[in-house]
Amino acid sequence: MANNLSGGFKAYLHRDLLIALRDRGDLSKPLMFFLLVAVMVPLAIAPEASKLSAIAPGLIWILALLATLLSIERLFSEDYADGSLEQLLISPNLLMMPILGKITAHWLVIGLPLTLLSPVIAIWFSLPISAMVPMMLSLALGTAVLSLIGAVGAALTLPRQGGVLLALLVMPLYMPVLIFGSATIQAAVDGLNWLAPLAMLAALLAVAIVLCPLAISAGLRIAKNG
Amino acid sequence: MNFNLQWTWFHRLGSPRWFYQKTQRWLPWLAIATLALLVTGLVWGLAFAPPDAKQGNSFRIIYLHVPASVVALAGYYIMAISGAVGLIWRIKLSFMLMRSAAPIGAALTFIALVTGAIWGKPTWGAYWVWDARITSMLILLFLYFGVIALRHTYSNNEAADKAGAVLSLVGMVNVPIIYKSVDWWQTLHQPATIKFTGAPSMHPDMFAPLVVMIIGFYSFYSLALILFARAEILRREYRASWVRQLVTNQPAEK
Amino acid sequence: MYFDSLQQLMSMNGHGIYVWSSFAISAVVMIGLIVKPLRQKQAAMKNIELQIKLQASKQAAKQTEVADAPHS
Amino acid sequence: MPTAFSAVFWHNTVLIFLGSNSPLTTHTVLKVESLAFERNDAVLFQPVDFELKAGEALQILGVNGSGKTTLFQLLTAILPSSSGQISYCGQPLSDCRYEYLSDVLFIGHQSGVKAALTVEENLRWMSPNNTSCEKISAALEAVGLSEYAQIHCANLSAGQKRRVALARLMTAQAKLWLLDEPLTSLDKQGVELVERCMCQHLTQGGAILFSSHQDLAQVTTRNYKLEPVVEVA
Repeated sequence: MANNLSGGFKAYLHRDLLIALRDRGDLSKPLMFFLLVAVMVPLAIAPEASKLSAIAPGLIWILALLATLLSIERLFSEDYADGSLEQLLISPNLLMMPILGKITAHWLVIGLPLTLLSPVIAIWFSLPISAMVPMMLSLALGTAVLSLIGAVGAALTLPRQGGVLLALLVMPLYMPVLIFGSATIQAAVDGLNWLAPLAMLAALLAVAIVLCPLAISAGLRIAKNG
Repeated sequence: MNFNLQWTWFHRLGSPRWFYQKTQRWLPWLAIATLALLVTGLVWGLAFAPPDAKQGNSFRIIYLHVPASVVALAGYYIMAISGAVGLIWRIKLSFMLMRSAAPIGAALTFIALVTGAIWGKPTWGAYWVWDARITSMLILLFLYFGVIALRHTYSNNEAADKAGAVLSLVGMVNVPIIYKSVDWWQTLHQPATIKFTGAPSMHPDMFAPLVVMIIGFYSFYSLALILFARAEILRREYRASWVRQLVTNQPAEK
Repeated sequence: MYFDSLQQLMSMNGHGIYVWSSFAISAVVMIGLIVKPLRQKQAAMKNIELQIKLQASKQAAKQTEVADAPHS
Repeated sequence: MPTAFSAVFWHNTVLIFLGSNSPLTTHTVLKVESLAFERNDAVLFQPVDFELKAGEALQILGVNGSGKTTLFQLLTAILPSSSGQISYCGQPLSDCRYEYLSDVLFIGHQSGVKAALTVEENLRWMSPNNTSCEKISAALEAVGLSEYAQIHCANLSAGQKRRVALARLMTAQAKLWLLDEPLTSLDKQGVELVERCMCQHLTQGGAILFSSHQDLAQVTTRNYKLEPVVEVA
């Protein structure tokens, strides 16, 4: 008699997507942030195409990282506040599937739109067209890893909502993703073989999918009695 | 998962009282050993070892930089493992050891970073060089700050300990990934820089003081860890009768 | 000894400033790592003494209450 | 395996023969032995011991802050207990965690209602998968929220959100109910409704463990006083 709460992956994916699509405002903030900061770069640094395309790979990735970080905090905080996290913890099944469901919903709502929006910024930074596909591939894989690792930080800092602490916890863990992500775009821009860093990103994603839910379920149980 | 082991020695090991009394006797010897090791290592390294052919005398900073970074990295693993032991067997003492290991590790990482930066000036002409070793050390410092800062999210000690243990375990998994990816990143951008820790290829009597210094730093780490842990035990076990009795009949004790 | 005079040891032909400054900073941090826990232990001891006195005075107050309660 | 069965059978017949008062039919649903919990290195309440049989309702009494909510979190296996043992139908919790949690309905202080979902979606989410639509609408009817079915819970009052949570009592199929102060912020009519559900659940052989400051005469079989450890410091 496993009730709906332990329905697992599909149930939580469906529910979180429904909730995210219901309040559209919440959805667009990280995307607006992504575009807005991209506009600031040429104003702050230099409009010349040569200068911009030199820093474009790293910059696109830093913007994607910050946009994900901005939105990851609300992954568990609403459930923690209204008590549905308590009901989730009581469900007999392992926490892994519901957690993966919620993170996939978060990725579909934040990560995927970022990836689809990134060509706009690539054009703003006069990135060569050949680098467009590798950039979107690296962002698609990378934002998933960012959501997974960010969810670990969100679960551990649940009792006290402070953006800075979450960033401090999660930033060091984001470094490898940032390195391989921007290296993929840089390799594509230089015409080198960009599959190698992309493969590393996929490996990081595989490791994150397996290990992060363990840390997150432990973090959620700890937060409940924090 | 209250997976409680009946191995008596294992549980006796876990009782804060046994730890407090045992370390009471070890402390003086450990302090003397640490002092002796550090003094001999430093005097030997700074005064007697020959200077490096290329770098001249500024290479002597290696006797502080390398031991600090080695012990700082090992300290992170010690912290994560004692956190894991606390999580699995729910031994409060190992949580206390984890909590004490964090500030010591952060301080040693800070020493490694400062000495590395100062060393960079004479050799490369700039205080900060994005060398792979130094960059990874900087990320390790932020990992330490994360574990220390996490304490304040939780009101009760048990939850704070468990959260710290989970975070340091996540960090432990990530430390090798970070070090390897920073190395890979380094080959991408600056292939031809000298490697900092070219220890084995050094001249024997340059290398000998380094070994003495590394052992000295390890014993310093254990000395500081025991001191921090004892303070932590008194702070958290103040209700226990043995603590009250300890305080009443030796108020004058240092 | 590699250096033949104390003055040379100090200057280490130009690199002395770097070596000795990093030595000084490390020494300060390491001494801090020893002094801080000792001071924390002191504070914990004082705190416990305070509590013991507090408890003793509370018990004493309770005894006096119990003692004169039956008379009134 | 057969020998063990006959031993149990033989044991019961001896019991009946000796006329022991534990009726053969009801078995202990929940048994708690010297349960203790430490928070901030201090023991929260005196070791807890009680037994809950099928068809019984046990009320937990205790002043505010005596650890009632913590006790419920221990019983729902959210918190690991520092010492003591909880067993469900004779088996320790660590062995039968799946069966135990499938059979438990817990309603705490928080209603667990998602603001962005409608009342009906929330109730469907919190009820077992195979609950029919009629049962959902009947439950909403009983708590007086049937005309709010399609309204988002964001614009509902706290009392109404509480009723959505309590509507779960009618759709639940769990045997063991753990209710942490179900009657708070409920009007008279709401209290009667909860009492009716609890009585009906008891007659169907379910067990209830609840904490409340009001005493529900016709429901409670026994109550258990939770003594907090008085902290002198």
